[in-house]
Amino acid sequence: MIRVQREDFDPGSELDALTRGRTDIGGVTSFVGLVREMAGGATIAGMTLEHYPGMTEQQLEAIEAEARRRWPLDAVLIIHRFGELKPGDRIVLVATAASHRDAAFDACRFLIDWLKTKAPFWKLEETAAGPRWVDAKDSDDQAAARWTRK
Amino acid sequence: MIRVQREDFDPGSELDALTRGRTDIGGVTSFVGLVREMAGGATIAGMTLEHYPGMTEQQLEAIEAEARRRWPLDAVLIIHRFGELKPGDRIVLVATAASHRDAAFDACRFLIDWLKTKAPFWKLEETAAGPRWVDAKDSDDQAAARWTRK
Amino acid sequence: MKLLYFAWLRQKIGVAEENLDLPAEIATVAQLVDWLKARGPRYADALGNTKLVRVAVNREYVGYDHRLKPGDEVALFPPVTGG
Amino acid sequence: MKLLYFAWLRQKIGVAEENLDLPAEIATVAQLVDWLKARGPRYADALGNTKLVRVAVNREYVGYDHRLKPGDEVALFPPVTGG
Repeated sequence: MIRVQREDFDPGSELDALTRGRTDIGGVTSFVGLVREMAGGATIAGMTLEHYPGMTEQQLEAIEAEARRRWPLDAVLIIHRFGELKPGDRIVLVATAASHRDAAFDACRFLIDWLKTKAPFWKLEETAAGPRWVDAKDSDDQAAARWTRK
Repeated sequence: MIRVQREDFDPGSELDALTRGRTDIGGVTSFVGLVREMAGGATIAGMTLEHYPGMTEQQLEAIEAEARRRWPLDAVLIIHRFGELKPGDRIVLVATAASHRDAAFDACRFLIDWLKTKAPFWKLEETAAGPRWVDAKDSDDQAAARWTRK
Repeated sequence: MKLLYFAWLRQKIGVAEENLDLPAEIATVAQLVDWLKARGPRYADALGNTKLVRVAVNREYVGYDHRLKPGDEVALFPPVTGG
Repeated sequence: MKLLYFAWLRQKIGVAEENLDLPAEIATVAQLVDWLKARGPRYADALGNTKLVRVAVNREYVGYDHRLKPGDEVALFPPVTGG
């Protein structure tokens, strides 16, 4: 399941909902991404996350579908926020539930790696020197490339 | 921080506490292990987790310290339950917070892999054919061996 | 044709969205981008380095050789930075 | 010397904990395990396959060649299965 929203989310209740009433899930791996105050050598007062409504959801659904093709997953949840965020705010939650932990871990990392290079979001940071668009990172491209099938 | 306890825990409030008031954390990876109803080809009605009080805590602290030596981590939390558990119950929570997601993911997986082969816990499952001690898995030894330094 | 721009591409071009009538000879994304660059300095600046310009047609990523159809929604944007 | 047993090792031996006076010639973990196995069929059964017997002295894992000291807390248990 994927959600793109302006509002904050509660990781605890989201994770609870993923496994509630189920007895076939052996493990849940999750990742929560947060806004850091220090970024690229500057202190940021906040950021605005722009996205492409429609395409964002479509891309996240495609990424979820790809993860489900690659690993036997009992549940998948991706929540990604847009709009104005402050340091310490949650940006993204990715959670995967599976019978075995290897699948849950691999799929969770795959989802965040692919999301970072494929989901149409753009970060505009507010620094003391004014607003600045975040550059895409080579390290993110390399992280996503780990999952390219040969 | 490590905790060994009979009571259940609330992953949401535990994860919140890990990052509350902090603006230097970029990501939190967590793993929650749950009791599966189907295990080793049998349906289980429940399980009892035995442990070695004192040594368990000492081992978990050593595992946390090793993770902190290997990765730059802002926070580490390990909670492991003992006593009687039913299918669907939470067994363990491992969470790692770091500036960058690679450290958080690697450390979280290291912690659960090492914990499974080093922390003195033993599972006694209740099956229709009576109680049975869970055998250690080769796959867990192999998972832990991934992290052996050459 | 409906065109969408995002992030600094939107800021440089100065609009988020526009509907343009394309000349009939424009068949591919590459031809569209070249035609846009010739429309004025804002476009030329925004689209100058095509290594930094990603293209989606009808909300799917496409390459520069992708063939356009009437009614397509074409989006141009920088490499993404979410997550 | 204080001895602790866990899981199926505890069940097979029949006690969780005991204080035993060891003969003076027992210097290592390996010698202790051999001596225990000779104490009776329950011990022999529990400790028969030492591949399945882990040893901790004073709550730290040790090998079979580890030398024992008076006052040590020695724990014998199967491979762990937590997590």
